[in-house]
Amino acid sequence: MTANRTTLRVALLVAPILLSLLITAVLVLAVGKDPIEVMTAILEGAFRNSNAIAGVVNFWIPLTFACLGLVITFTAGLWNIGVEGQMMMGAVFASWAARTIVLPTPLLIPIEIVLAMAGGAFWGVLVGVLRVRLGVNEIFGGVALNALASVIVIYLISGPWQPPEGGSAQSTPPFPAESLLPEMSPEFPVSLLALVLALVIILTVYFALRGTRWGLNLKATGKNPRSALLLGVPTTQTALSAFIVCGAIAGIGGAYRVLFTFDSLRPLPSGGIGFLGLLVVLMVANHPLIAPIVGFVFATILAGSTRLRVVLQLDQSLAEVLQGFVVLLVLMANGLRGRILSSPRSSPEVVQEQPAPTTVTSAAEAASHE
Amino acid sequence: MRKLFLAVLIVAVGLLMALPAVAQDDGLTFGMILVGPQSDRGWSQAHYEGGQYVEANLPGSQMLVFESLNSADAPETTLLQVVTEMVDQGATLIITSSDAFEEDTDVVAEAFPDVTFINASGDNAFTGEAPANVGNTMGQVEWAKLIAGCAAGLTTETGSIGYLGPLINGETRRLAASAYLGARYCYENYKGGDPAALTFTVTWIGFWFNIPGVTLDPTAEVNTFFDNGADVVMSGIDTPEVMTVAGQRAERGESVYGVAYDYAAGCDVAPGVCLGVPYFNWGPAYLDIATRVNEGTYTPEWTWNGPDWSDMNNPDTSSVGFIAGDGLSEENAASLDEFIAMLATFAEEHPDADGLPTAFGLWEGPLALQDGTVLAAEGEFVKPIEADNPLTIWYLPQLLEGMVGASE
Amino acid sequence: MNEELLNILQTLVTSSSPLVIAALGETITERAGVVNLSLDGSITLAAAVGFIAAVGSGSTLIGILAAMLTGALVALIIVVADIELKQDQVAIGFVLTLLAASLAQFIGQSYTRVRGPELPFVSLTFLKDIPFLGPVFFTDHNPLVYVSFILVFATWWWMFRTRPGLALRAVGERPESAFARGTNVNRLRYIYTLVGGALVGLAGAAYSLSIKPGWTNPPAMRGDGWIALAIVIFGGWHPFRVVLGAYLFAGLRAISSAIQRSPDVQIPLVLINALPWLLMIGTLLLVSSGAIERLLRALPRSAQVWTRNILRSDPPAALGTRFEEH
Amino acid sequence: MEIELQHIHKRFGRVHANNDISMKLRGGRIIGVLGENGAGKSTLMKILSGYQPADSGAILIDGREVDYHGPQAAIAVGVGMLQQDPLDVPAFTVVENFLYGQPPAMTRREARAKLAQISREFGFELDPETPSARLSIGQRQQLEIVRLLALGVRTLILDEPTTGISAQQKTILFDALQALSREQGMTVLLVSHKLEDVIALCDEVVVLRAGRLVGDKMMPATKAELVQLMFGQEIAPQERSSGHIGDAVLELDSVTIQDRRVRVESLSMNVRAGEVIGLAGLDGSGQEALMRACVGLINVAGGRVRLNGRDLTRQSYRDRMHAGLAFSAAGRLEEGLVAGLTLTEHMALMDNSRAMIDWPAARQLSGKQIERYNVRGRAEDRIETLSGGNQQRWLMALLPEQPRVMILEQPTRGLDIDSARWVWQLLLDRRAHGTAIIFNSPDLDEIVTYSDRIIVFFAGRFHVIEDASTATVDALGHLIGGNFEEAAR
Repeated sequence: MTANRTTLRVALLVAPILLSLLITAVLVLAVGKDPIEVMTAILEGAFRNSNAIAGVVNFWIPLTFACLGLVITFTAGLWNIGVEGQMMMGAVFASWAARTIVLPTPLLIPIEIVLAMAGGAFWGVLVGVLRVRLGVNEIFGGVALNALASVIVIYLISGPWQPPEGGSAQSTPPFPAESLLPEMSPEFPVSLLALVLALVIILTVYFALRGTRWGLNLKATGKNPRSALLLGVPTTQTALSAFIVCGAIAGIGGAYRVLFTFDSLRPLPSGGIGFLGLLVVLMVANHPLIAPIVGFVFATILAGSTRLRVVLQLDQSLAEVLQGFVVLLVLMANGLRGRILSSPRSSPEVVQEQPAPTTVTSAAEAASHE
Repeated sequence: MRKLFLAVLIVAVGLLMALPAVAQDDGLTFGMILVGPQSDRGWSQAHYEGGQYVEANLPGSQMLVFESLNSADAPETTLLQVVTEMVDQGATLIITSSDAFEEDTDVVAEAFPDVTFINASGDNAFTGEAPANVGNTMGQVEWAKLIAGCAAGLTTETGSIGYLGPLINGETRRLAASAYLGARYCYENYKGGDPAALTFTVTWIGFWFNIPGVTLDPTAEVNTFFDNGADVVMSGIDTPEVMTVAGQRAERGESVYGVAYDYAAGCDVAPGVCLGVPYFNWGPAYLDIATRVNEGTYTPEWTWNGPDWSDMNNPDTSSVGFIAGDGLSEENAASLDEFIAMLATFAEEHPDADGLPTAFGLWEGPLALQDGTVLAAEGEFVKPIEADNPLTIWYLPQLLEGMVGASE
Repeated sequence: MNEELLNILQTLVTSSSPLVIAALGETITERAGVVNLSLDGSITLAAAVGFIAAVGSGSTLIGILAAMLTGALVALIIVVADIELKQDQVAIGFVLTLLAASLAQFIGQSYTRVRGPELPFVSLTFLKDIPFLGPVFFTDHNPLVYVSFILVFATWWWMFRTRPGLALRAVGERPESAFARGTNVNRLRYIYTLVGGALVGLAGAAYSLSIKPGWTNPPAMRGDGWIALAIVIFGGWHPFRVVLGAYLFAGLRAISSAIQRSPDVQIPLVLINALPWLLMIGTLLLVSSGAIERLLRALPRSAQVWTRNILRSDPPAALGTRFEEH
Repeated sequence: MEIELQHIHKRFGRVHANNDISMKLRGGRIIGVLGENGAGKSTLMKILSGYQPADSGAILIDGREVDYHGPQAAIAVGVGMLQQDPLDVPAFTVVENFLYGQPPAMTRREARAKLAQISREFGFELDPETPSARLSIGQRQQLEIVRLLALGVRTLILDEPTTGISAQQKTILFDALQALSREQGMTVLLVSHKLEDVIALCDEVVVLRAGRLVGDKMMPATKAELVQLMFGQEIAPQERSSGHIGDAVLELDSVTIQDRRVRVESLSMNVRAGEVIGLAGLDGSGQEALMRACVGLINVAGGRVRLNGRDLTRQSYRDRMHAGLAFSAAGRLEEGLVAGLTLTEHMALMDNSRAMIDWPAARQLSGKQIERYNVRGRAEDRIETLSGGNQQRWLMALLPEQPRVMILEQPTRGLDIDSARWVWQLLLDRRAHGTAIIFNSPDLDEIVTYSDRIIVFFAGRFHVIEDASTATVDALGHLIGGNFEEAAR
């Protein structure tokens, strides 16, 4: 009985991954390529030398910031699709500091990071105010604010911050060297500071959710804002604070993109990493420690897929298709497991731990009274 | 439980890493980095086919392609990552085929001093901003734009021409201005119209091609041109929306025309309403560079290559060309041929000096910028390019007086 | 009547037809209590599949059918995940938004800028001669535009004038009551989610076979799915208001692009792109309960009632909830 | 029509809700189904009317075994049920609600005619174009009855139909039921725990206790006999309580409340320490709005709210809690407890003195409260796994020990008699220490039993009964129907 159940669980864990690999393989075969070569290209692209591994880590760092921020908003029951925009505004604020402030590196970088957090938090609080004060669902608010952030970035690049020789809407001039995050070594170009910061944030979020009053407030607000309010939780502030903290953390991710990856501000500096973070967090049911681990796998696929295009002429979208199928099938397998295990004959012991997201139209519900 | 999932993945990773890497060929391997899709029927495809021309004519050469490197299609990918992959695959020449890559090319090139970089359409090798291993190349498509403008000026009945521009910079301004000069000349001299009554409107979408949410929607903009009374719309962007919409309109019985851009087969989208296409032919320039890189004789330089006036559409000799479309009436085609002959004569009278053009046809005074700044006085020619002189064709700071549309 | 204005309005009717069709599809789905959040992805995927099928077969009809099937298939995943696997509709819908868009990009790769069949333009005899309405609504549109007109009335009639329409609305409003009257709640949710999904697919076909013909990367209709979703809310889940919302939105978009053309207005070009999104937030603000109530309080009491009735936008009460019989 | 149930069993998890129930019900009668909350009577009726399948057992109608799935199938054989919360669609108009579920051939016009005809027959007043969201519970019941009758139902089951309706509506309802059984020979099953109703109406009663059928009896019977059957023992009637009433703590000074459904105009009242104020009224008549306005969940449109002389009018809910108010809402798991959190987490949530949570302390405190409030559950259990009564106890355990004023929406909703009495015991204890209590209840008995003062609401108007000991259930029933003038006489 128990052995069977364990087998079932393992099967339902492995099956969606194998199935998504299979679907991807079929797609690859359909366009006349060899799936094994595809896998090889991705893995070589990601791990062939320390430089390539650094490439993976350089995706993992901003992805981790996005994920940890999202863990907070999901805990509060909020669908923060706006995380992309929050990363972008983090990047914008950090870029402003990098362009404007002249200070030695050790002084400038903390300022840049604090400003990036402020930028992300600012964009987060906009989504939050729209949601909790004005009744605009955070999914739509987020989508719109993502687009607005993107427009602002492009405006800056092609307008006030364009290179002296004229804009091509592609990039600001490179930032001064003092404003950039230093790399560990040429063989392993990763920012140690950001890596440490990412680890610190992981632990901080984990303990904040477990051990603080604020974490419990988030959890209660996420599960039932009406009850939480009546139990004395300041749900409006809690929801807003979730957006602010998520935005601030995601903002660091945005800063990393411009202060390390690009050395300048680019269109869409978040690079879709926020959306990828949403997928990761959905897949790991909102767990702050597992999210970075799964995030590493996703970063690997992302980093490896550049090679896919150069070597095999396969569109990068293939990697996204693979990631999408993994998440979709994992979620569906979770459901299947729930269905099988909670069938009348088994004890009602499995309760799915889902990131209790609210549905699209429960808009003004959370904390609308206070 | 999740640990198990991770273990499975790690094992899979390990297994696959053990597989052998791909073997290398001899001969020149070069990378071609495109801003749009290689089959965009526009700018990127022209470069891609230029690369294929090199592959066909330089024995042993092999092209590595990375298409659609832009913030919409691959926002997470940087030029550095792509170049690194290409160099790992043995590339010794990298062509970055858009001005969008100009800055990055310089930065990346410093990291790979042994690799030659060519940034098409850029000018950093001319200004001296580029590292020693970066060269530039561009075609003198201004000539072809003059011809295209002429075709539009000959054809318009409403006296209203639309020009769909990409983003605003020196290059796009000078091309729009060239088209305007051609249109104005032919409208006045062949058609007998009043040049002051000719409306030439430029709308910029914001990038080289449509990126929803970032640029204006070119389809909608072309429709707006036609709805507001234009009967000819010229494309200045990398993709063929102008021709698509003109074709649809014509099918509905409207007498409207389009002028394509960038790519020799640009008219194919809607041949019946196409007045012609000014295009680039990158093959000869790329073959020249690739051959010299392969022999080790290439020194990075800035080139601005003109048409072969004896046969503008010769694929082996002409860097830019113009192919007239089926939409052009016989009478207008004859006038256009006359106009082209006139330009050819002009070009012969003003030969290139030190590899630089000395004058372009119709870029002759009196000409003023939109704000009234005199660009050339009566009888003067506007200089094609001079270092530190913004009042040249290459750096054209504004649209010309008489054109409608934003300059910045 | 000014001919240029008629031209502009005619173009507007054409170009907003996919929004109308997609928003009606989503309205039907949400009326049955299911949220199909995947619109932005599924329209794109349907456009790609529809175009590829049309190119392959040479028939736009087959393209349309393939696109509708694609939309229905994506919707099927959502409804299966919801009803059978008890997964959150929003989560699955969001994952599908991204997945479908990526999938479209992948399969569309070798069809980029390929020329394919396009829908013909048709004028309706008699109707096209009506002053004003004729040139705007009944002249030189592709057939799907006329389909969108029919759909608006058909959807309204089905929802509010037929017996099955009662069941449809009841399933989204109070499934327990529907069950008590012998309605198979989950079966109806399957049906209407699939129907709505098929219409979303049809909207994709309208793009790739006529409005923005062919396939490009990035897809030309990206973002419109989100707008369609917002229009459903703005439209208060009522077909007439939904179509009004779609036209209003397209109209404001056209105005914003006209602003750029005006020589007197000095707005940086890129900022114009912000307008659709500001518009989206604005419209949602307008119908969100809190804002309405605040607005209404400024009005005289007599005006409050009917203004509230016009602007009120209550979602189907059981939207996004799961129904189990026992 | 004769109905026979044979050996019906139904389990929910560990609860045996119906345990081997067999009975025969003859036609043309009104039969009371008695039992306290949780006795299994609702479950049994749902099985009979097709809302739930039985685990085992058989239903015979006129001697023929039926096996139906779903309420529609039950209606087809003539059994229809009126749920406690009538199963209409609030967004539909009356005629749409009526039409939906009728045979497909019926047109809107026919529906309208039939609706009018049946309504007239029983003196129901139903405007066909009114959305049912705007009807009172009584009217919605009438609509459901009309609908079921039009479907040809021969056996009508009503689940607690007299809760939350006025005396007038009750009279109309009872007249209709009597007409149905006496004149049309229909079987009426009346599920109730209100003995007065059963005595007034029924020809016969069956009694359930803890899932079993424990007796049946032909009427008439006395209340005491029925109580004996229901509880297996005599239950002493609850004593009217009275305590020491002190000075005013909560002052309402011409408070005006505007909420979506109702407007209450300038209500002034002083709530004194140790006083119990019961609020009576049909759903949405203003009593809920008043309570929520007191705690700041609804903004008042005019007037002042003061606690111990301190103006709270502009204070938030949380500030008012700190000032000494305590509130609990009617829907425990919707507004009050957080499904998904454990008992300990709820306890930790109440302590907002520190940023870090002292989990061991919270666990210890939870353990103490579990014992003290006699909760059947463990500190690490999630709240939704507890029974309703235990959830209510935990809610009580979370409330502050000695607030100035407790404001309680339906404090005994869904509780069995034992639990309800226990809850009141706790409340009265606190009251004895000076806490004032404001509560509402659809159960007029409860209001009469526990209140010192009663305020009756009807459509936003209110009537104060200064001395609750003069009030009777019957008089209140008329008042909640709006007969204030009559009462004043």
